[in-house]
Amino acid sequence: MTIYKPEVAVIKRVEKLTVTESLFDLELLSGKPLGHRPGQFLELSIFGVGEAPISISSAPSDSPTFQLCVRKIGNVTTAMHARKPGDKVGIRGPFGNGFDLENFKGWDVLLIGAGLGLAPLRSLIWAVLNSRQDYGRVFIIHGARSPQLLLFKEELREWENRPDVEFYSTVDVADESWQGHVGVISTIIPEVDFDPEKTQAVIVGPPVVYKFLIKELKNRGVEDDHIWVDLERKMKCGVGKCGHCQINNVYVCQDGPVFRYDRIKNLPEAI
Amino acid sequence: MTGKDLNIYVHHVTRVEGHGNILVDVKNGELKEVKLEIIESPRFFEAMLVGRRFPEAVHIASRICGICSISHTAASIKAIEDALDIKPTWQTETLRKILMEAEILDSHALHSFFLAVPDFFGLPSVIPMASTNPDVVKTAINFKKLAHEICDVMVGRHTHPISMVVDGFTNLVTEEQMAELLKKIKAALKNDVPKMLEFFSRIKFPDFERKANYTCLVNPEMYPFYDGMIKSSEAGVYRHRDYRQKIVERVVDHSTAKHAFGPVKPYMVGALARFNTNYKQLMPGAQEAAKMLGLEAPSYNPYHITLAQVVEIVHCLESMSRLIEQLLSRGIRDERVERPPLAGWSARLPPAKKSWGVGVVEAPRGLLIHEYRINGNGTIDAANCIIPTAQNLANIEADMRELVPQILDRSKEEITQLLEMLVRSYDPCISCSAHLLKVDFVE
Amino acid sequence: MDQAESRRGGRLEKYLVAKTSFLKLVDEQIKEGKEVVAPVRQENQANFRRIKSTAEILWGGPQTVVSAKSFVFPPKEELLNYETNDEVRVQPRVEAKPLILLGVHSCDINGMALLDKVFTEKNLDENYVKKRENLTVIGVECLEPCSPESFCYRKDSVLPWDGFDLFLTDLGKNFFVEVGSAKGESFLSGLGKKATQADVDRVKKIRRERDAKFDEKQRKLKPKLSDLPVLLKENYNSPVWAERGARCFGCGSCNMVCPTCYCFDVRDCVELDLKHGIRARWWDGCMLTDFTRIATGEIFREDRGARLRHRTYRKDYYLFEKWGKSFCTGCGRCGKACLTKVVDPLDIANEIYERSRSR
Amino acid sequence: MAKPKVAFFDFTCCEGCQLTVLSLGDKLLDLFESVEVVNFREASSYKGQDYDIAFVEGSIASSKDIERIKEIRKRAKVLVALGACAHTAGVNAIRNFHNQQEIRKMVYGDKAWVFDSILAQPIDAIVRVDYYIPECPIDKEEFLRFVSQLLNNMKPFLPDYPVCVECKMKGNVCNYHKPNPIICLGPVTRGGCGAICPSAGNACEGCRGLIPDANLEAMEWLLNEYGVSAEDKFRFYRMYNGLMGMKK
Ligand SMILES: Cc1cc2nc3c(=O)[nH]c(=O)nc-3n(C[C@H](O)[C@H](O)[C@H](O)COP(=O)(O)OP(=O)(O)OC[C@H]3O[C@@H](n4cnc5c(N)ncnc54)[C@H](O)[C@@H]3O)c2cc1C
Ligand code: SF4
Ligand code: SF4
Ligand code: SF4
Repeated sequence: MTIYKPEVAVIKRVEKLTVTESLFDLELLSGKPLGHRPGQFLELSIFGVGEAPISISSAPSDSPTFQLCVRKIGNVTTAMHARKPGDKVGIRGPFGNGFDLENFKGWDVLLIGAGLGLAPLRSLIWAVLNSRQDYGRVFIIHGARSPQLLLFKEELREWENRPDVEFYSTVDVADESWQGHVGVISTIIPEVDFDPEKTQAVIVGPPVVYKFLIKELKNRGVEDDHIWVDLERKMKCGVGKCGHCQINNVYVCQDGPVFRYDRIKNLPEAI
Repeated sequence: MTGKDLNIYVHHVTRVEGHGNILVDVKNGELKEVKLEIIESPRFFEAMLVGRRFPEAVHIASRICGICSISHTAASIKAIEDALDIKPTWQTETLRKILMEAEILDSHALHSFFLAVPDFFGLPSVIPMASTNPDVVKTAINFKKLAHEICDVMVGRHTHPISMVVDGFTNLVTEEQMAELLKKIKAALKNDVPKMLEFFSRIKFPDFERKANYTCLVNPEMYPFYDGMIKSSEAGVYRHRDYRQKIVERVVDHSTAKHAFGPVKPYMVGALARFNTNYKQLMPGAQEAAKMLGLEAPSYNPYHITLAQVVEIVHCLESMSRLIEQLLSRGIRDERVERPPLAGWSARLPPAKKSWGVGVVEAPRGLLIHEYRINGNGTIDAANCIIPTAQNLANIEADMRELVPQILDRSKEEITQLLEMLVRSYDPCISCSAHLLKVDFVE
Repeated sequence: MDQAESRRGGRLEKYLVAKTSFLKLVDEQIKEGKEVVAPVRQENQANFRRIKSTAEILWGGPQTVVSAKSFVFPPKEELLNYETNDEVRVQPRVEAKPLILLGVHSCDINGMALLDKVFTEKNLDENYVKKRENLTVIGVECLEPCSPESFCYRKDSVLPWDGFDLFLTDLGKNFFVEVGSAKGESFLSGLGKKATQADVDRVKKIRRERDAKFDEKQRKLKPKLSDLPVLLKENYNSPVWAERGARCFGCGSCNMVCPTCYCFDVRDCVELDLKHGIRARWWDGCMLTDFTRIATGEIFREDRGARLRHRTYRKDYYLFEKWGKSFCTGCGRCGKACLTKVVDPLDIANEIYERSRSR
Repeated sequence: MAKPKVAFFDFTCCEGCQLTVLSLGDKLLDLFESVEVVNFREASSYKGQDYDIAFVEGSIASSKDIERIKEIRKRAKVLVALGACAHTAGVNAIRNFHNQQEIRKMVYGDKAWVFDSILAQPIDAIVRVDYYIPECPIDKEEFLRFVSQLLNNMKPFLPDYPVCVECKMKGNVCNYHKPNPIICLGPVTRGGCGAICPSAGNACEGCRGLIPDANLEAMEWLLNEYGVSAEDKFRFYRMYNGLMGMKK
């Protein structure tokens, strides 16, 4: 057993979410639970094609099944989209630190997911909602480029309808079907009625959004050490050797992908 | 027989290297026109060499042809060495001889098995034979693999050799590597040659004879590919530097490749010309092979070029073994220290120099001549290259002219087939000569 | 040397062995079929190659083009092979066979000692570790600088800190042999005699002289070695990076030759049947454009200056700070390999130091 | 899954790349197993006009060529430029720097007018090219990797790093460091050949084309350091990268 040998996992179910994203339910062939934390990721192997880091999108409580939400963009992700239930793929991990729920217990939590960022955030959302009593107010803020690109539409509706969740949603560009807020995700922050003193904020999204969202949160008075970000970099090994994911002196795959903002704000390469 | 009209036009003859068309026009039983059109876009290599320093010229010259790039490299190097008055060492020349023979092996294996054989099985290509005659295909692949390995080890690669340069090699094979190659060559002689001979002795070649003028290198020491005087049935034996008086090139309208005459009549170069001329110098196994194949010297049947190639495959394997054994018995020395080969940007002209030189070798398809004029900075001022296929073109047309009336009673398909096979048997390399062939019958 | 001694919690054995008998021992091992790799001359430089006799060995300079790391972390290394018919069969590949690495200079021994740290930290890398365990490292002391580019003395790397099995010092007729491990001890198979205090003193004297010579001949490092992390940290925005970056090819030569660069790429290769294949890692380099390029096309460290800074920071700041040792052992290979003369870590440190003082 | 239909076409070139395919050895049989070769004039008389993947070798060098390549583009789902001549116009581009009338005369004398010829151009000067397999001639391993990745629905891997990377992996003494330095285009030329020329003791002549972000300013600096004349530079840049020399 080396750190580079994947375990075989079986695809149980595939659900198409949008034109480019699908949700895959998997289980390890061994039947063992994956044992992950929200916010952790896997190295997904398609043999003959390669490996790619993918966040675990489901909450640990769904074990032994776990879910990956994959956007079709390159070799591995395209090959994954060609797989059907019953097909076997390789899995290494879980890797990375993930979210430590202890940091949020007793706090109001503001969970911001931009675009595909909702995929990893979803594992945290469900972990929080599954022990809802441990937290104060729960805010979920989601943004997508257009209504067609919304992920997990049913769950979005469920969260929206839950009395114990304050839900906000926006699209960059609307169509007729869209009744809600229009504008990039950072424009929604001023409308959210949260108490900066009591809130831990989590941001997950593509590289471009962090700068703007952090600025908005700080405008509202959220302290740096109450902001959490989930960063993405190129990765080849996932285990802190290959060097690709380094941001100055931190390794995204070892020290992250989840970082408390005050700990990386001085890293010029981070945000 | 009287009154037959026939118009054949074969567009892009296949299984030859490059592009050419065959055109035959018979009116009222009378042969009006026979042409081998060469329609490859002209490449202007002679012009491309002008203004280049001599070490670069060698690498550009190699790109004239992907199948006989070692021959072009050798001819280019020899022309430069002739101009600069450089006499390479015995070791360098021996290594070059081995490389030339490896190229002959590869090229002949490609032609005889992959390009010529399918005709005798009524197949469009060798691809279906991979399942019908796997053994034969395997044998051919083995020969090609061996030839490639020899070149890879010795000069970096087979197509467009890298370390074969003026006055030596930029990278030298080791004795271990040569010994390893020797083992493999001997294994091929033992295992693959009998299979090849058995296979080819069963093939029936078309009957057709036309005595041609045969031209090739001659050398008292060995069956020559790398070095020798030129011998022509029309012009006799002469030195390489005199080729301009003996070979006349003419531009013809229907061909982007020039036609060559020696000096008046068409002539044939290549495996059969060499076989007919130098038969006695073939290695014993090769002579034996010729007997098995029923090929006697001289043979005036141009379809026998393929058989002569098979004989040369055997000869090259034997000759390479002998050359490697000689090399190993003397030991391979790294001569680069005392005698740095002339390669790369920093290569400077040696002091003694003539202004022009000629290099002649036997490429797989026959006599290959490069001639350069070099100026004081080591830059090429003028270049002339005479390619084997260009020399054969006029002779192919002469063959066709004699053949067509003999077979006019056959069906158009058969005639076309025999003409294509004739052209193919010359193994024309059209990208060399400019590029290939098409047969068109006009009825 | 003293560090290794203290790390092992005791004194290392030291012997005096006649050169001829030591070399004979190695030649016998070769005859028995053991694989021995040592620096041999290659054109006007050198390289590690498998040798057939100790006569081939090039002792001292010039430096080998590529460091000894290739034997623990090869340019291309298979990690897995697999077969995907009905069942998926995945075989991890860990190739390691005993190898004697002879004539290794301190900069490379220290390089391996540093790699030992990163490859065993947290997620132990078996592919590296198994090769490392199979290696017998016999170092040799440099008594002359091996190249004009080297600056090992400035990086406290003229002697190995750790990571060798035997270490030889040329005393003319004899080798002074320091044992670094039990494997080294058994390799010696009782050859020679224990070194006396006089021998030890003699070596000490040689080393003092050598230090003086190196101090004179090797280029100076203007800042203090231990100040490098802070110096670099304070000069993140120095114009040095952009200026040197403008002339950098981004060719990665500096990464390839370095004894402590260990980044890699992982790719799959599959047969035409699409069923059999391998996964392998190749050397990669932080100076190459693609190093941080992701599927969406974004490049996180786009300009060459920033990449050059990252490379320099890894050696003399990030990893230095983390492990307490500079990750540049001063072998000088990168400075030599860099055709446009931009990467030399000593030059960079000096330039930054000068510029920050004149500010 | 049906085997994809594959066709090979050649334009102005030495056909060394097609020959490299025919010289794949045992892998040639695997290739015939995994694809259906419908057009391969060099090796086959069968001229299929229905194909998925077209491998195109050679440069465009006559007006007839232009028509032919457009036709091929129309039929092919995937068009691959095979080798340097198709990729950068290769050595054929050398002639573009000569006076065209003069060179025709030089070769064909007063019959020069008979022949249709235009400046040598890469395939993508005329039609869209989906993928490139560079090098003169192509590398067997790279070709096989390309085909298997294409069959596997992948974007084929083409290194963006320069030749120096593989040259160093091989442990070569750099051409610039030899006692008689050899001018080498390795630092700006796309890797993937295994540094085959430097490893055989020669310069990298740039046959794989420039890397996307080649630092030509650094190249200038380097060549000036070695005292290379402008004339030598241009000649060298123009072995395979005609356009590169024209930039300056
Ligand atoms: C921690 C982390 C979590 C991620 N979670 C998800 C997720 O849940 N869903 C999802 O669809 N995508 C996710 N991504 C992005 C995803 O990894 C890339 O889109 C994917 O690697 C593309 O691989 P490919 O083989 O399809 O593309 P190619 O471009 O063919 O990839 C080549 C290689 O480059 C590397 N690479 C390329 N892009 C990226 C990237 N953006 N990030 C990291 N490595 C990259 C990979 O090692 C990959 O093997 C995540 C990335 C990271 C770092
Ligand atoms: S950074 Fe340069 S000098 Fe330092 S160890 Fe690496 S290659 Fe040697
Ligand atoms: S610093 Fe020098 S050696 Fe390193 S990538 Fe740049 S040019 Fe190449
Ligand atoms: S020889 Fe050429 S390719 Fe090799 S390292 Fe030197 S410059 Fe780069």
